[in-house]
Amino acid sequence: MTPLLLVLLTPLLGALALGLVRRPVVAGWFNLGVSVISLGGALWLGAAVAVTGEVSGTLGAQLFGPSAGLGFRVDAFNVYLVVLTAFVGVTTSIFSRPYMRYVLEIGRIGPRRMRTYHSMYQLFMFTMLLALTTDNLGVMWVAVEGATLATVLLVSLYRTPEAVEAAWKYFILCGVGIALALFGTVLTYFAAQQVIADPAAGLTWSTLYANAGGLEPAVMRLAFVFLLVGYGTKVGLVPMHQWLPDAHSEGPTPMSAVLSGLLLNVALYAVVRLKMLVDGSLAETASPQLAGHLLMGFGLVSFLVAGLFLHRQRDIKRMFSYSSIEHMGLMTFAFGLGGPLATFGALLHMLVHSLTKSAIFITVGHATHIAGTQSIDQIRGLIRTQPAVGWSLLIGVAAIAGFPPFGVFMSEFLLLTATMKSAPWFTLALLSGLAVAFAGLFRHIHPMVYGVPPEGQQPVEANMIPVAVHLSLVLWLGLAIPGFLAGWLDRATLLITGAHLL
Amino acid sequence: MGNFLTGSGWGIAALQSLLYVALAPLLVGWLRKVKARLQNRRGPSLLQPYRDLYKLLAKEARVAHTTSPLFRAAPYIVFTATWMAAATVPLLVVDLPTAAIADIIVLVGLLALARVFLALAGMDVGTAFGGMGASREMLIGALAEPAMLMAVFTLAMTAHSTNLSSVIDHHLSDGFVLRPSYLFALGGLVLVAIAETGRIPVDNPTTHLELTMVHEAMLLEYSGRHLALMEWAAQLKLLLYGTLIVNVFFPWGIGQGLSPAALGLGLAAVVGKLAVLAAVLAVGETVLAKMRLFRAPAFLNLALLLSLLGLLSHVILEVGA
Amino acid sequence: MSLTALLTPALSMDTALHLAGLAVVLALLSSIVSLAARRAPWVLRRVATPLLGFVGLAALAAGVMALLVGEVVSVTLPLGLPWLPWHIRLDALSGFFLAVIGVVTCAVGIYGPSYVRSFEHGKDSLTALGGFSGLFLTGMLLVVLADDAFLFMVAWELMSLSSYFLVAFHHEHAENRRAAFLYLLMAHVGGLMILLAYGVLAAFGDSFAFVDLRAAPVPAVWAGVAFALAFVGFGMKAGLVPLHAWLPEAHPVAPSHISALMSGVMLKVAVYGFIRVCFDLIGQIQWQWGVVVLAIGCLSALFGVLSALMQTDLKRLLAYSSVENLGIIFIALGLSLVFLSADFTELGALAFVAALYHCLNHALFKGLLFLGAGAILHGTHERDLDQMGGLLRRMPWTGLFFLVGVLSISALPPFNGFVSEWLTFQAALQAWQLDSGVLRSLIPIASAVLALTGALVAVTFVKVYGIAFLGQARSRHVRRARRGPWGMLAGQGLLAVLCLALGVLPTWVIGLIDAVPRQVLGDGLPQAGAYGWLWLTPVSPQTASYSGPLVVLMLAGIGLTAFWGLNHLWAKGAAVRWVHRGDAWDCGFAPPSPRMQYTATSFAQPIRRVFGLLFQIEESVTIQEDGSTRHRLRIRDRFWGLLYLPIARAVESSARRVVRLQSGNVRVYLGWTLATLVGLLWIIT
Amino acid sequence: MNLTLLPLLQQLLLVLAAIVLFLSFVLLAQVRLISAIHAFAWQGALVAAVTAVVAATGQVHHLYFSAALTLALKALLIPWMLHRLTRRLNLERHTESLQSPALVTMGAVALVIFSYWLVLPMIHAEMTFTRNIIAISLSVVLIGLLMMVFRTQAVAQVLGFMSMENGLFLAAVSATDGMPLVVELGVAFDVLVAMVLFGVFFLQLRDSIDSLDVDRLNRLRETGGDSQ
Repeated sequence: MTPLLLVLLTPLLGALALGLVRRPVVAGWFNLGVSVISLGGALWLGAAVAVTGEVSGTLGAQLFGPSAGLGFRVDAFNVYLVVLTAFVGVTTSIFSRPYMRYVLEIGRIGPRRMRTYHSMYQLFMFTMLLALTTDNLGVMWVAVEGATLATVLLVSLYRTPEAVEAAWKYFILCGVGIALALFGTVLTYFAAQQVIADPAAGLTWSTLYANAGGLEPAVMRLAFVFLLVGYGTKVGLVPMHQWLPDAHSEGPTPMSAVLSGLLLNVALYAVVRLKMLVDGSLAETASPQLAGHLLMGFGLVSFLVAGLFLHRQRDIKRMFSYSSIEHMGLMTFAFGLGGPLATFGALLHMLVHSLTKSAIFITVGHATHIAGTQSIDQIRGLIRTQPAVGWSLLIGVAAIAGFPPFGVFMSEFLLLTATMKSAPWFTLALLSGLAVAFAGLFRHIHPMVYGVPPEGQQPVEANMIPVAVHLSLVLWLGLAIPGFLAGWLDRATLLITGAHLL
Repeated sequence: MGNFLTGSGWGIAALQSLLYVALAPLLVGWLRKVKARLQNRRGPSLLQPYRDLYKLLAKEARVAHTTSPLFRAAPYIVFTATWMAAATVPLLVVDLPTAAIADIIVLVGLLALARVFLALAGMDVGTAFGGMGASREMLIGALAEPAMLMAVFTLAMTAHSTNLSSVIDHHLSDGFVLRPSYLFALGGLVLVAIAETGRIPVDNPTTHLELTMVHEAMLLEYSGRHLALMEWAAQLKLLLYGTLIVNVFFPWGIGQGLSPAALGLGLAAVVGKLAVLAAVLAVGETVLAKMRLFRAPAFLNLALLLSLLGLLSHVILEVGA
Repeated sequence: MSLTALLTPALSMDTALHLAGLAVVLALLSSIVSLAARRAPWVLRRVATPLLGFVGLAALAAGVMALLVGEVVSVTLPLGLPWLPWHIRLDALSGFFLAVIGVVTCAVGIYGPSYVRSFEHGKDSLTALGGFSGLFLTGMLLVVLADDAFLFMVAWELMSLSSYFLVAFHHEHAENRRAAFLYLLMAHVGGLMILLAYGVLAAFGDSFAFVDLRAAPVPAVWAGVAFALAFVGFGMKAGLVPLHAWLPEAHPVAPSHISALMSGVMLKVAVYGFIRVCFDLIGQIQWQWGVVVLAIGCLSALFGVLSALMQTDLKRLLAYSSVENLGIIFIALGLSLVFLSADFTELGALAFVAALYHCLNHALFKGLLFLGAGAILHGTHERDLDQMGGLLRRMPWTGLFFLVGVLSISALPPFNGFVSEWLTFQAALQAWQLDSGVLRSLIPIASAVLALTGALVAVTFVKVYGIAFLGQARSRHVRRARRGPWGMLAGQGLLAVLCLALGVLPTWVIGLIDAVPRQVLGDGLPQAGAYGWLWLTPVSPQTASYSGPLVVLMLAGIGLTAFWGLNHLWAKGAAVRWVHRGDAWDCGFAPPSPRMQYTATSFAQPIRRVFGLLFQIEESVTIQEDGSTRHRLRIRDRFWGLLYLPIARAVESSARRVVRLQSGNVRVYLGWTLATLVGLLWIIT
Repeated sequence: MNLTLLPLLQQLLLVLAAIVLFLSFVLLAQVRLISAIHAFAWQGALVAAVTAVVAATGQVHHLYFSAALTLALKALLIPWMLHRLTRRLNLERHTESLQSPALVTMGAVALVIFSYWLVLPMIHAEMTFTRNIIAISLSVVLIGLLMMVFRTQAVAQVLGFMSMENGLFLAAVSATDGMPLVVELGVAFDVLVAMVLFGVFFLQLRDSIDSLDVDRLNRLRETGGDSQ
């Protein structure tokens, strides 16, 4: 339990403390320190899970009684996301320190809002980690809603009309989505009450999963639709995705990195956990694959539509947020497809996408800093002005577009293979989608990184270490998946699909 | 092939090659003579081409300032390549080693080599006419070469060999067979020969109007022995095509052994056949007028079509199944 | 890899594999060393680029050794997916292509150092040039060595990606960026197709290892699907029409020694992939495939050469000519497929060897020509033929080597291009053995196209050589062209000598290549050297024979005799001055000036009129106010309008439609949520 | 389901649920903002009453606590906050008319029928009571969403959102006897924070676009103007 407490309490306490730290410079370092400690906790937790296979327990059992406390369950599936979240949290806070200082210097925000920023940063980390580790569907809902609340102020941090608008849309759409998810949760609870004696355990995922076969299929079906639309909004599935590009493009760039890299993962994680329940419940009915099919449909539509969106972008951050939608669509599709291969691929894709996308957003932060604008038309000649930024952006985009030897290729290879085995005709759609998205990305990237920079464009002070670390990791994952990670993902695959891949 | 490679075979081959060089001007002389007669002129002597060559060889060669060494090397290459090509066509007897060195495809290749150098030499001077001649020559060559290959492929497929000796052997052993494919191939080959040797109606070897010239335009800057070699090569080419046509399509009379009698008969036969062919050509040239340049592609397309029809009628009508 | 194993002179597959490994390591090393070029620009010239030469040498040695030994060796590396480690395998086929890669790389390694020197003062990143060159080679070597689909794809895309960066090297020009974009896009799509082809095979096999793919019991229909996908994928990389659009854009804009590698070698890697997948992995060949390959090959050959003829940009012309040559290679491969499907293994092997031979030849002469173009670019900063002229006198050695390249590519005896074309014709002429009448009549048409192509190539390259090297300079900077450094000349010279050697000694080369069809098809060309090394008799001595050495001997003998006889013997007899320099004849008008010469455009005019239908030609003549006339000519690829633009427009218009989803009104967004919810609820009940 | 067979408390429950649904319609159609807030407050109070009744029928003690919580939050605190905000934003007299109220109301009716149709196959016959309550709460949720779609006023949208929450709460309480306490506390806390944030945003919105008309939030969009 100690590592778990470390993972959860560090950001929570950090958030409270950061709310009090007045000096922005100190706050930046403090933020980094907090993130590092949570990463330490996450690694510890990971090690513990690697040894025992699963860590579960109840927090606050003394307070509310054994069944009413906050149940936790950390297994192979979520622990790697916990580590990933904590890791990206650290690298992003490395980037965020100088970047936010620059934002402060140019006067876009004042010291007070800086405090909000740091505090909310850690609060956001806390909610995500909570959503990942909790075993209680209700708490998970609370945490995801909490993540929305924590970030909504960050989106409007700059207080420009666009930022406020984006935040409002984000708030309303995700609020509605999350409300629908709550309805789904209620329905699940309702179904659980028919089979589970202890009412307090009715939202405990482990218990539900153990009794999934007994859950009323009609209720679960209904519940899943609500949960899918609800959490799907948060994942950014088309046509509920509209908040996503707005929120990503108007918030501070470190926020975009964690939103794209982490929050979407968490929402997808929730969807997959719930799908596992629904699959158990529907196994005996006429349409056992219903949840999978819905996911496939949403995934494919998101994937294709987002790819087309890429072609008509004017704002660099919006563009990459569409790319996130595209990749979330791909993962959703893969989880929907089911089967060990697709699931393994999707899990891997979650990992590499997070790493790559947050690296890209960090680079984009520097790029917009150099050009002084987010407008694609005005970002030019990055390679000439600052080769490190230009090349990072180019290589990052090549990686996210699925070029080997980067890890995204590895996971896309697995996904395509799995698709070809179980649903060959979808491969065509996937392929054309990949090509369209690829063209969409590169047609914009090209003029930005190449060519002659405009007069007077100067290099900026940039810390490329996070980017380099992320991209090297992605490269490593593309060349070889280390044994422990493969074993880990395989155990997660076993959890989700009931079958080993290796 | 093994039976080709004998010592006497090499000797006869050398002799035959020399005979080509020796006879080439004569064929042109004969052609001019017949043509003159048809035009009610007496015409120059049969030996006039020899005299022309001698005169050119004895004159000094003038070379433009603007040329590169390639200009001076080209006549030798063109002459050699053409001669080499000619040497592979059986003139008197079959089964000579030269035929084994190079088959019909190589023959076409060698002629192409000569053409390329001719065109390059034309462009080397840097005048408008050289380039014009080269451009036109290459156009004609580009269209004639496939037609020629198709025509000889018809023969090669019938004989199951691209070796000219084997082809002729095959015909002789089959006796007289009326093949539709040969009719087309012969037509195609004749058209190609006319185009390639620069005869009317594609080109006019005696023209002196620069704008209508093809072959002559490339030679404008040549003089002395260089010009002699170029002219000689052109005459060789005419003889080559003539021999190819008469000996492949009408092989009768050609020697099949290396005995003096066979050689003599072969010589007599080929001279006779060539004389007739040249007479026919002269008649043709007398009644036809030179075409515009852009009619030439149509002419050559006809040749290609004929050759292709020959090949197709071979695989469809003659192989069976 | 132990050093002792390297030093052991014994010819063995293990040594070959070690050499190949050494080549890969050296290529990576060259890439890594280039990182230092940012601080010390000389690293690229003194270390990284010469290292490429050693990469080439190692690859060449490995390849030749593999061909000589003719066995198979494989290892597994602890990289890649947990259940699919990287499989490496060296057999005759990989060996052959290793040798192809090696020989051109070797020349590039010699040529490159002097060439990259000119970039040292430019703005473009030398690190990128050196680093990606090394990676590019690594990718190509690994593609050839890969023995599982995953490593193959990784290496393949590494090759594409790094060459893309090289294409984008001079990125300040918008058209270069566009070329790079188009290249990368098409490479990506092609890569996905290939991946799919492997996927289809793997669906019936146990894993993605080639061993399992080979053993997979694929039903005929799916084999056909896999073939089609592989053909499209590899054809895209090989630049087959109509998937060629990227090639003439991308190849010319890379630095010339890279263009040589891209055109000379990378396209061959695509051929390798096609052979590996279709001949080796799928295995059960159907005659329809042969016909398709033949048809596409013909189309590419003809269209490629005609497009090349229309160009005035030298490197672009060479790139189009690569399309044509790949067409010829695929014609031969198509023939091979047809024969194999009818169980004429020996004839299949003949056509196969012709294809391989042409691969090697094309690598040599296209490499040579691109290096020559690079030398011209280096000496004159000019790529436009219409500005050139008279370079033979300014750059005699480059001119000589280029001439060898021109003669080789035009398939003229006794150079190497002729041999492979001759072999292809020989294979085509065996069509009479086939049972199917349709095939019997199709193959002659293919050979007619091949013949026409060959003749048009000659036209094209007469144009190139005549315009660039002969005549008089058409611009001032060309008049002042500089002779290239020795390193550059040596690189070209090596390839030129090889072009001649491969034309003269085909028997030896075929003896080496023979191991490939024996391994892949199970039958070789036992007859090819039956009469000793002098005589090449691919089918049987009665059918056809060619003796390169004797042709050369006789050509040289007669030519030299004539020259010596006329210039010395004859000259002594007649007392005249034998060569007199003078002005060219001016026809009695103004003296000839360089502007009166035929240009590249005017040279091609007759052919343009004959084959005009294949192109979109816009030609106009306007009379200016001062009375002078201005001629405008624009030739465009018809396939742009037929294939590429419609796709681009479709994507654009659907994108325009799709963005309406993002209308900006939050109520509409909520409406979408509501509609989705209601719709889904409706669906599930 | 025979109404007469049900215990009195359950009959009461049905009546209360019906009024909650009615109030949703009122919210949907109400043109005056202040009145809408009042209607919302009443709805919250009714949900609290439902909770209390359920607690009484089922002897579920922690539900009394949630009833109190709901009453405090939904019926008092949030309406009060909204009230204060409207006054601060000078919106007391604000009225807003739907574009075609009849159509929207018909749509809401359709949603009610749809909800009922949806839950029909759901449950074994003996639980029809619960099923029907779920249908009602589902309708309240959907009508809340519908309201958000058709109201252009930010405050009205928030009302719609909160009314959705009411529907959720109704479902949670009546169908399942309430959620575990931790969850309920968490949900309540989230709703409260959301309301505070909404308040913040009203002010920010007014500062940035001088109005609370959400239709004027249309700077961020992809359409209009070519990207290239």
